[in-house]
Amino acid sequence: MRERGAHWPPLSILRQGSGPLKITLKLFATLSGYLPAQAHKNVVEMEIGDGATIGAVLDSLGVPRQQVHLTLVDGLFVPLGELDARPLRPGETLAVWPPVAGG
Amino acid sequence: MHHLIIGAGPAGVRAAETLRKLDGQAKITLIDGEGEAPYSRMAIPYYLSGKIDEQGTWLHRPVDFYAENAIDLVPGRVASVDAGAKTVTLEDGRSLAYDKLLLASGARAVNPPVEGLDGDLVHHCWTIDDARRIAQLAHEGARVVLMGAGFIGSIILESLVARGADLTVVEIEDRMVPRMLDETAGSMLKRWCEKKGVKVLTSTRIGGVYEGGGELNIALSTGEAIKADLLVVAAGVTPNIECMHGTGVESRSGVVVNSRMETSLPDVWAAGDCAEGCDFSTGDLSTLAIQPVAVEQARVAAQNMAGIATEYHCALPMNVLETLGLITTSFGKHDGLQTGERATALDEEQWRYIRLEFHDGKLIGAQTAGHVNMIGCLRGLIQGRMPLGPWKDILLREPHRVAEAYVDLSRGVS
Amino acid sequence: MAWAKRILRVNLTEGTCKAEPLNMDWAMDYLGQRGLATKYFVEEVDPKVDPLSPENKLIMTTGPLTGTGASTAARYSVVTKGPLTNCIACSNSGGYFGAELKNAGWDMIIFEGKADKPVYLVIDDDEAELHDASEIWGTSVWHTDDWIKEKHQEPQFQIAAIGVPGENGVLFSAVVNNKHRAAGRSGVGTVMGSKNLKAVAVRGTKGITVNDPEAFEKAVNDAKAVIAGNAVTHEALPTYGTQVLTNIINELGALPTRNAQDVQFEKANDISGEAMHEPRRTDGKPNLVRNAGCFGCTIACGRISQIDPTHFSVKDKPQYHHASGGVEYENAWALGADTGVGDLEALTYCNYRCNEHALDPITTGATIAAAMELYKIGALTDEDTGGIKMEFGSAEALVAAVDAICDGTDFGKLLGLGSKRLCEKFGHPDLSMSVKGQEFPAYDPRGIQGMGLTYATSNRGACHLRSYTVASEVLGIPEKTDPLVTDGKAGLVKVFQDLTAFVDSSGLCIFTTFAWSAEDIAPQIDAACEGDWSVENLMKVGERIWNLERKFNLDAGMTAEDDTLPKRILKEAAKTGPAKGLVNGLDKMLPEYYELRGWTPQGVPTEETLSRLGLA
Amino acid sequence: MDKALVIDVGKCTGCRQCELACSYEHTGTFNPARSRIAVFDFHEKGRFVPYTCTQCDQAWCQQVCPVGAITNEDGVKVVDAATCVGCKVCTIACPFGTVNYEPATGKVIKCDLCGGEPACAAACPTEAIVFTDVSVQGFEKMRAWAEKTDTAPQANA
Repeated sequence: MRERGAHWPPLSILRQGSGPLKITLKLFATLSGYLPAQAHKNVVEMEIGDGATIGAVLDSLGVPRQQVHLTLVDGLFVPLGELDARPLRPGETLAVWPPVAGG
Repeated sequence: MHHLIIGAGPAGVRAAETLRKLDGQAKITLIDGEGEAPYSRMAIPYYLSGKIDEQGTWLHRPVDFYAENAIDLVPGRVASVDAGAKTVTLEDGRSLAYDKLLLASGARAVNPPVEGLDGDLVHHCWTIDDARRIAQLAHEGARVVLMGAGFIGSIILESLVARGADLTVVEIEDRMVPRMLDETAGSMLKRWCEKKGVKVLTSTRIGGVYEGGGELNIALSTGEAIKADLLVVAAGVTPNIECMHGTGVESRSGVVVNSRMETSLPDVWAAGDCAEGCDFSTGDLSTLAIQPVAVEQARVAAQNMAGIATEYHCALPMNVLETLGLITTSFGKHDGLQTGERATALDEEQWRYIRLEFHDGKLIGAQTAGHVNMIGCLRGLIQGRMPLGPWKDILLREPHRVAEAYVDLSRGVS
Repeated sequence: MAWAKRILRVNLTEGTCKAEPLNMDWAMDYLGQRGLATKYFVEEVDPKVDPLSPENKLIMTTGPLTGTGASTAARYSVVTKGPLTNCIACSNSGGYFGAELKNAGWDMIIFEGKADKPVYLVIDDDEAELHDASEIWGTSVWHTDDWIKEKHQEPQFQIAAIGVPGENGVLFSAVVNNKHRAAGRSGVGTVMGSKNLKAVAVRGTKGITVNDPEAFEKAVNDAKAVIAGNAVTHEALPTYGTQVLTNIINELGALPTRNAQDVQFEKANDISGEAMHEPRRTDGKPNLVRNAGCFGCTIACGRISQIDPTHFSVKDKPQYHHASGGVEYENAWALGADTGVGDLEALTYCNYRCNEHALDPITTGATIAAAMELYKIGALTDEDTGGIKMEFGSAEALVAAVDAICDGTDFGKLLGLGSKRLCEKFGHPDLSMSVKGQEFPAYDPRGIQGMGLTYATSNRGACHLRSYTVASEVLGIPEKTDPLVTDGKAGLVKVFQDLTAFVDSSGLCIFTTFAWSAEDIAPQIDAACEGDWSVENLMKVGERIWNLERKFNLDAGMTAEDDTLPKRILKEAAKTGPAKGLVNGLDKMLPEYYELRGWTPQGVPTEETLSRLGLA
Repeated sequence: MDKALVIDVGKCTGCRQCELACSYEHTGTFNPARSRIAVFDFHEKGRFVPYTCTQCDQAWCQQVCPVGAITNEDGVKVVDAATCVGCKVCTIACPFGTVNYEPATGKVIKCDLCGGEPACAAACPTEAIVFTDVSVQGFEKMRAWAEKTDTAPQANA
């Protein structure tokens, strides 16, 4: 588990690569409090630096990693171990949940 | 400072105990008219039924409670009081001076005007000594007649049955416990007793009692006569206030007290069965002769005697009674007001009954049979004068939800 | 110990109630509740029985842990032959009823025959008596609950009842206890209605003991600590309930939408667990009032909601303005996504009505969804619907349709058949999203492949609660598997089925398994009950129960051909999301599953399997 | 009494673990019917209210007991079952209804705080019931409710 401070401030990471790109970010359940103010109902469209990883995006919003449990990119599962290796591509949707269950 | 307390029943003892807590130095004297270790009448039925021994009826154990708390227990009966000289004279001629006097002399059982109630086979069931005598006579199979099915009669009824007596109850009124229960509950209790093998004759008067050949012949108003080995008379009690005669104290059936339990005489207080104070249900004066009121009045009187001005906001009549396993209670104005509203729910098969009396959106009285759960809430609702709000309509339909109403009104945040 | 060791046999035809000792030999093989009641059932009832005939029986049953201090030990089940499925039915419920029944000293009640007029059963500890229900026949569960308490002056009664649909033969009637907890599926309430049995009221004060109190206390406290230390059971479920799944499953492309024509619902977030917390625009209050626990539950996932009093569904109906059970994930999906309705308040109203009248909200919603598709293609007309415009997405149509079922209108009676019989009647059997007559729940098997096998092989018709592979395929519990592949799912389904069968037989809630492994559960059962209740034995008990249920269904006339899925799931690919282009690969999973089960390729347990499990 | 049971109604989920723990502690069986704490379910308000004795200062139960079976031990009112004769006077005197008669034993029962480690608080999964310092605000609030129904003789001094 990383300390949040290791990536703080995260702007340098967001700006790496060739330029900004747009993704859709969805944070659900107790994570919704980490969404930027312009978010509407758990969803926000945001610009990130080219090559920014899932981990970097979450860090930039201050989402505690220990609360990140289920991560989907366009509905496909991304294992926790790959969050810092998986760069987001333009137009992708990143959806993240804390530990949850259902019935 | 000398606090003198006449009477060593629950009221007297509670007062003495309260005074001692408030004043470590004062002299406290408790005059015990029965010459027994102070005991509780409430416990007599359990002594009679064999559930406890005599010690189990004592008000405080261990025995050295009084010595430890420097409360002088003086055996003797008070003959007279001189409120001017501030002295009390005992029947044996001794005289005791006091600074402050509490009359907690209680009440005694009375006989109705019936011939033959002075024999050896006829006893009250009021004192521990009465109980001892009854215990000797009410053996397995003994034919016992109980005169009166009031509160006391109904509470000792169980003990007599527990002793194996063949019991007949004779009651003048048309139902059992007429002052506490209505027609429905009182009749239910009668049927209950009959189901348990007790003969209950209501609307019946004992005309005369005749002893002969070691047994009693008891003539009934119905024309019948029954034979018995023992007659227990439980026909009511009267306050013990004779010792106050000549003092000029204001009295009716008991010695009249105000909200601080003061009598009309300076430095004389009264509490318990001998006191006649404000009745919560009627606002009038009355003697309630019940344990909870006696001890509460005693505590208030003691606080005032110790100089802590304390008010008692009227006594709430309330009773609980277990008769052969059927538990009945009554609270407050259990027969209601003409201008009020009433809810009843009766389940004959389950031996359960509840009746609530409302006035002005509040509960003013209640009686129950067969209910034990959270029954004290009835007191809380009545004496707390809690506005019932929407619960009144619910309780009018479903009176058995009274505990729920109480919890919602007192703890629920609506 | 733990078991009351006593059952109550109620012969409704004769009007008699008799106590008998529990068969402890069977208890050692089947534990309790689901397993043990099924054993009694198959021993006593002809598998070919007409579910709605007096010859069918209905068993209300607790588990050995029910009513003890173990977390979630609230459960009871209703076991019978289901009229919706013609299979063995076992529906499980929480609330306070089961624990009260156990505390009255009963492991189960076996109802047999049929009363000649409506009755309800009252149990007061040892005493059990049938009473005339003519005054409450034709009234709702809610009214029945109030009426019985008032009639008997007993606010402490715990009551399980059916509503009007159950009396009238609506095939998916539930048994509802405590006004909002349901033994929901397969039409168990319809069987109750067919027996003229309106309700069971129970008061228990006897006390429940366990075999080894010291060991039990330790096992229970250890297990409670696991729940308290688990983020799912300690935070997510109490806060969002099962409803937290709506957005997840939608993102995954596995939220069946508009009768499973689509796999994603554009208004999913409007009906989600998150939405239930949002202050409403009208009155500034959220839909959700609070979370609630069943008896002994230290998770408390239950939803208590209050409908916006200005909402069209309740505007003129103050009787629905109070708080009551809110939507859970399955209900929100069935009444919402599956009908295309994104109006949370409308769903909550429909959920209230399902509770009020004891309807299975999954089948209710899915049947309405099927009716909407029939309406869309013109197979169902305004004449059939009594003028209700059954359009996907119409909250008004949804509300009117649910009301129609509750009120028993002509259209309500049609819907009361369930989607399979409805779609057959109108000539489009493939539009029913059901297996063995029972509608599948809120996971589309194209997006979560393992659930396809779960539905196809479930012994009570399509159901998620027979092997909840979602836990693994989506949530990573106990380990993450890929929802889009079929590999390994046969084994996963078998393990989940066996595990669930024994948990359902214990008195515990299956939701504990989000935190508990079998190793957390076994010591609690082992300490409470005499006998050997190791993980190994419990898994074998689970397998035995599964095969017993299977055998009953085969004897009832079911074949391997019934282990299938709706054509849409097998032939029409998902249009969007990660599963886009995929159908369910049941044909790849089923043969492997049969083999792992020790069944023939025709899905019949081999002699060897049966004898290994003591079922020969 | 330094510590008391402080009940936060808003946190109660109605799971009744407190009743289970209380009955188990006092009777050795799981039996909510014999619990000294009861959870009231106000379903239509979406509210659960755990309810038990607040160990009130007035101690009505103790005052009226005719045989001294109820004692005050550091503020905790405790029933001595051996002394109790089952007369039930305390059950009508307690205006909170938190002393109850048990026909099964012929004695009255009430909360005794389990001798200083209340089982209900230990079992509560949501901290709706905590055993804590009396200075905590919640307790004062609870006491205030209790005093609304206070029928005590009022001391003026």
